[in-house]
Amino acid sequence: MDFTFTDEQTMLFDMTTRYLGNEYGFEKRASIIASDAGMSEAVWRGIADLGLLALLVPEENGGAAAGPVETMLVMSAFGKALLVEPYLASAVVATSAIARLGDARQRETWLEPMGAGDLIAIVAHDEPHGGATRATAVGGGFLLDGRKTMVAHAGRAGLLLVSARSDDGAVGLFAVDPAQPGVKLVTYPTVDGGRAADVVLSQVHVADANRLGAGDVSEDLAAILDIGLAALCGEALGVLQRSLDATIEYTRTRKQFGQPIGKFQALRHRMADMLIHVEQSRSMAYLAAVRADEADVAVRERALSAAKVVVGEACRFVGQQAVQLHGGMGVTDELDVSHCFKRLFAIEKTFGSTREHLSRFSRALVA
Amino acid sequence: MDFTFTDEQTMLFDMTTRYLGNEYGFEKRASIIASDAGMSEAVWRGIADLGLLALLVPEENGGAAAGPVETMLVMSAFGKALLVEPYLASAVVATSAIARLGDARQRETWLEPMGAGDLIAIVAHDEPHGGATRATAVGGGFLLDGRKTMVAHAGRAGLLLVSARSDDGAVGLFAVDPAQPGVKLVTYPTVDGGRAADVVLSQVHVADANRLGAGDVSEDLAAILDIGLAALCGEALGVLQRSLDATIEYTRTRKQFGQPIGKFQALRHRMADMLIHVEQSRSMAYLAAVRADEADVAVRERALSAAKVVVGEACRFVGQQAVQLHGGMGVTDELDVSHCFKRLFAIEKTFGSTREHLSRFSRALVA
Amino acid sequence: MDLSFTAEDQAFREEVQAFLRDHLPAGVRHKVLNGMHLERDDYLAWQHALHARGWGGPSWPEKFGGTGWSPVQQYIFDSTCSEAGAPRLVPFGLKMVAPVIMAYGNEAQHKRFLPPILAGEEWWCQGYSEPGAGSDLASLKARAVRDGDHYVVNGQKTWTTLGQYADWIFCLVRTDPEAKPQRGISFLLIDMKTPGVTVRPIITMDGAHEVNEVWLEDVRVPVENLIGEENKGWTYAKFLLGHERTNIAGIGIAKRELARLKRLALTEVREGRPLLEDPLFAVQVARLEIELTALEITNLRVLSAEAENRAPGPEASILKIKGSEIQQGILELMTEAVGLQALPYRREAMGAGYQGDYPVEGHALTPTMQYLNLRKLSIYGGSNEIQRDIISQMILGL
Amino acid sequence: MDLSFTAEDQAFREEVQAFLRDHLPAGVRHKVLNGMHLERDDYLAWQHALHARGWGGPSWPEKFGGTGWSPVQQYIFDSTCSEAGAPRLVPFGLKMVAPVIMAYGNEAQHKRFLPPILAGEEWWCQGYSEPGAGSDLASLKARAVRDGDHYVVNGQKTWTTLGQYADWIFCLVRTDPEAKPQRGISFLLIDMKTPGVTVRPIITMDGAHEVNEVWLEDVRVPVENLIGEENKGWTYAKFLLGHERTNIAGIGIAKRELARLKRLALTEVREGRPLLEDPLFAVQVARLEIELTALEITNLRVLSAEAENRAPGPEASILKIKGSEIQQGILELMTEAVGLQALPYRREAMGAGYQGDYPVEGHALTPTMQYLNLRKLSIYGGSNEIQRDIISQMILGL
Repeated sequence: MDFTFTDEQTMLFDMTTRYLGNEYGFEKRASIIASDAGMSEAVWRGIADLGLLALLVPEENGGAAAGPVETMLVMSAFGKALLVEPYLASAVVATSAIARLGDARQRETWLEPMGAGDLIAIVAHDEPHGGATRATAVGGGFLLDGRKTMVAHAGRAGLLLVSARSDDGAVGLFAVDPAQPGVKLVTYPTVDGGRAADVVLSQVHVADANRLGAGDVSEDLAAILDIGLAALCGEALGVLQRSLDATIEYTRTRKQFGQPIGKFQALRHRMADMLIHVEQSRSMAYLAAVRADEADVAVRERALSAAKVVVGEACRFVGQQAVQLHGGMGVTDELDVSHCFKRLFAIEKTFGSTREHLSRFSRALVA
Repeated sequence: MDFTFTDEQTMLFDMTTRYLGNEYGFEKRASIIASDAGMSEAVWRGIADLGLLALLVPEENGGAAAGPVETMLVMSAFGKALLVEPYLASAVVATSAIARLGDARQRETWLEPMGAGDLIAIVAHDEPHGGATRATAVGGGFLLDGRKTMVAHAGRAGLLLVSARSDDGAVGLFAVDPAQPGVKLVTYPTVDGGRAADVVLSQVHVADANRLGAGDVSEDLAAILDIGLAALCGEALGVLQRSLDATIEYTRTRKQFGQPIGKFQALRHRMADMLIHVEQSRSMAYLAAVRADEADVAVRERALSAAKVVVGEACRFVGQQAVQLHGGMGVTDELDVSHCFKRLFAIEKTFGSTREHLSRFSRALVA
Repeated sequence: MDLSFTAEDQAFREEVQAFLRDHLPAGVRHKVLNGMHLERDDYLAWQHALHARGWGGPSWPEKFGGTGWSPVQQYIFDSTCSEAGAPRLVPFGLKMVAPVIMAYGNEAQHKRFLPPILAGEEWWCQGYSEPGAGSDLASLKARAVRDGDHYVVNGQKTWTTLGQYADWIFCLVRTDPEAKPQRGISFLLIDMKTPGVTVRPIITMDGAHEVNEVWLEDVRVPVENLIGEENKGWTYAKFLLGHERTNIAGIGIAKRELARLKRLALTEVREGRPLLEDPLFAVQVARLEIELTALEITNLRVLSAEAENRAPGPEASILKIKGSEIQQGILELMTEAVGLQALPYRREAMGAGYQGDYPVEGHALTPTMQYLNLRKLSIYGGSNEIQRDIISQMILGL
Repeated sequence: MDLSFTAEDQAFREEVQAFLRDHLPAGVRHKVLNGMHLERDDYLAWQHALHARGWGGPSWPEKFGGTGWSPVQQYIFDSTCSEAGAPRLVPFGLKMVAPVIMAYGNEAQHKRFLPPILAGEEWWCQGYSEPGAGSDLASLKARAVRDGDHYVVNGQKTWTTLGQYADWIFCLVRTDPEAKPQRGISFLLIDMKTPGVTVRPIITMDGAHEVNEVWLEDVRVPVENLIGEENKGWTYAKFLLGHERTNIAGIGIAKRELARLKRLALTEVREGRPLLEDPLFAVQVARLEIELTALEITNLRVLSAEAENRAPGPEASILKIKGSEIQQGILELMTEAVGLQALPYRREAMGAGYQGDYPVEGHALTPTMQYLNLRKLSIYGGSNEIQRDIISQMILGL
């Protein structure tokens, strides 16, 4: 049992934090999210130069072959900075997908430029309720039809990895160039300052060589998404901590009735409860990182659902109370607390909501 | 819309409260619950003399033919005094059962002595999980077999009204003399200072004349138990108010760190939340009383389930917080707060728990 | 005791419903029922319709052109309108400054100011809060110095709701800086067109422009626009805050939004079943509906006490706390009902005539923005923490 | 980072499990696993078994006959024992007064007092709280006046857990009434057989006799029973309170009770299905299990910090708050699982050999009494309100 981080891990975290401290202040971020692109190419290049985009890339493809613990640390730093660039989507989820399912040629073709910052790849998996993306086998490949939703920064991606179900019921993962015929993107900002799109696919042709893996890859996809979920818990930690820090700072300085409002016992106890949520979330983010690549699926799913429930409840409580204790200032766009609130709101709904994971965990009690 | 009580109703409440103030102090109650009988014959006679036992008895049987609102008022006074005598079981539930299902002879035979305080009758309905009481038709009557549980003060009852299912699936209600052959009582105290028994029935013969109603009386029984539930909500109100009053009084006088603990903001806010629970419960006790004899079953059940949920949550929150704010003294047998806590605990579980009513209400959302 | 409305009240309710059917503009109703953004003209259209019917002042006495309705009738009117999808009545003129003008203004002020409020011809806003004076209002700093027939006002007001539409602002200003905090405050009516008045938007986290800062720089206000006596403004301010509390529970709004939540949860499908059949989701809806049922009765109890001239008192704090929690809870659950569709941010979908290429129906796009917007409910009008202080001090005597 | 135990720790855990299989008395184990009442001899039997194995002082350094285990080993030992159904180690001697005697007592005191604690030969109880001094301990009033070679003690202590079994009591007494509240307090060891010591039961709401009042009337205590220096007792008291916090989260106990809850919810049937399949019940069990998982890791993090000699500090308050809430929640849910059978009150079913005519198995009768008893968890050892004060002041710096 060991809760310490290696020197390399600590350096990684410090380096990331230092970079963001210099390059990702509140004003800078505000200008990024207000821009047309909704992300900064300079920042993307900057984190590529730090080696962060290649963190999960295998060594033979020029990467660091690091794991979920390193990812958690980096993500917590990104969370604290409220980074909107698609690190989670490209450098964690898509990178893991290609590393796990891609053949040698696919890995070489995509992972090297991804790690270098020259290619952004995004897994397009979620569908609007009732939507179902189909893959129909044709000579030498497949035709994809359907609709995907909330595909992060799809408008900037050079590669989409689209999940689709074949006639035989097997789920496959298909590499699609967003510029190819039959692909239409409906782009939009997201509530937390990000960008995403619905991806509409009409008779989109994918050659056999651009299919990742063989047969049904549902279980692989679930494992890949769980790596994303563990990373998301790490990010949540950073946002939660920033929300609490901002609230403590605000209530220390804001005065009402002749004293700082942080002196009022009811507010102090509320902040104590916020801290408890943050610390319990920290414990579960650690657990999620350690179990993210666990081979026993039932053990992995149990741990990750439990983590998402604790983190999700914290997102809700800490987010709402941070705004509440900031009073009127809390609901404005001007302070970072409302931006934290919106990111926590989105995290709670991503990779399955608290209710959905609680339900999965509950059902497993009698399994 | 009118939330005022008639002069008669107000007098009824004041009279009951005054009587209990004189006759049912904390010490007196302590000696009653410590006695073998677990109830006071003098008090039973006293509330009979006030006319309270005949409140729900029809006029032709010498009663006041009053309704759920009067019952709620009297029960709230009993709740405030933590009365342990079987008023709810005999004067509300059994009286309503006989008045609704009994024929003229049965009503005359039983209701008059019940109203006068000379007969205690108790409905024996609940069964241990998995238990099922059966009624087998024999010449001129029925044979009952089975087991009933938590039958209040069965050891003192002169008449048991036992629900049982016939071979044809119909539920009947049968009058049984506890002293008759085949009836065995396993008596015990209850956690809230009351007395109850399991009633074990082996080939207990009931003549046709002692069956109440004809055919299946399930719906009547449900209606009768709902009258009991509405009365229980009234009782809860009294116990809740006493718990809050005791807590305010205690925190006003108990000093720590040089000031009354009631001055601490976190405790003040807790008591504000207790008050909100009490007031929301009061509203729902009113609703329960008004809907207790509603003809539309769906409307009645919705309202009563909603009332039990609000009251049940209040029982839990107010009970637990009252003890908590009393500190160490709260967990002793010495102050009334722990006795309130135990009665609130029992109320939460009686006539269906919060979870059960919440579940019924939830399912009806899509019905 | 009787929880049902009298036959008269019931007839009144039906009269209101009939009026709503005929006179609530369909476009406005559509916006309200779908959680969309209301413009100035939406509010005014409704006020004009009410005024034409003689219902412009539902809470006003007849002598000022109001309806003279009892508290119960006002409640029926408010909740029936809200349930049917009418916009709220903009309170700053009708429910805030008007009662102060009626109670403490002179006859000239009655004549000048009340009729345009009733007719929806002049829009008012509130100048109470300042950056350093929120819950602790008595610490306000805006100064008014007498100069002949005028006061010269300097200061900054904030959280001025819909101030961008306003013709007039009522302000608390300090006229005697030497006096104790609660003395030395006066109540002034200021024309927003006066030179030196500047309105600057505050953008809230839902991206809306609903509140403002109002800067007052050497603003000259005629002394006839002083309400009552100089330095007695605190009395009028407290009177106003008492009036602000009517309909504070928002029962009608909550019923409307709860019905919308249920519609949503019946159309949203998860694993082949309506979401409302998911026991964990249904129980959350049930809890809110049950709490709302209880609060409605609590609200009627308070009204009933008011009708008998027993003061409603700090019970209003209960209505504020539970009412805001229930409304916030309903919107939060709506965002949960729509799942990932809660995350796209399409502010344009909040307006009329949205025909975007994003095919999800309007219903999935508005709950998140409303949820964000409604965080204010537990903060403004006396935060829920302040309300708990009031309860513990006034009711419990602690 | 690695959340699994090392191979060494794992081997140690298995060693403890093997010992438990062989040496935990079956009758004691049965009582613990079914929530029944433990007698003096039950506790002592277990302490004697541990002592015979050399494990009498799991938290003691080797030089005093303890095991010298690391915090992690102590945690493994405690939680493994609790999960297997061992009784808790009575803390008043082993974990409370012993560390104080070790740290501040003289050699004679070491020799006199420590060995009988280890061997389970002398039972200690605590004389801290007084009727007027609970959370605010420094306001205690018991007086000790020097009279030759003795102190003469007068006063009243309360909440003395299991004092009816005790041979000795350690007391905080005021030796300088003129000094400021926290000065002028001394730490005395008092033989319960001394004339003038009277123990009176306090019956708690579950009907149990677990706590007591201890009256001290002209009790003569030899000066050699003073720990450390006169008037420095507050220092020792605070040291003790720091030690009391070890294993404060009760993870092992909570795991044992959670397993019992799940067994219960699988055997209890509602509408033909195990209660654990009822989604609304299952979700409550799931929440507790998830919270417990998180708390276990938080506890291990605190231990890990301790192992590196980083002070555990006020994080212990988090363990206290969540640990007590989880344990209370589990018992509350057990009472819900048994339905109406939670209401019969059969105290005799808490003891060994209950063969009553009430046919419901023991499991249905004990949860209610435990639930009532455990209300104390959020009150004693520094109430959860005090813990939140500590967190906000010490960690958050508010």
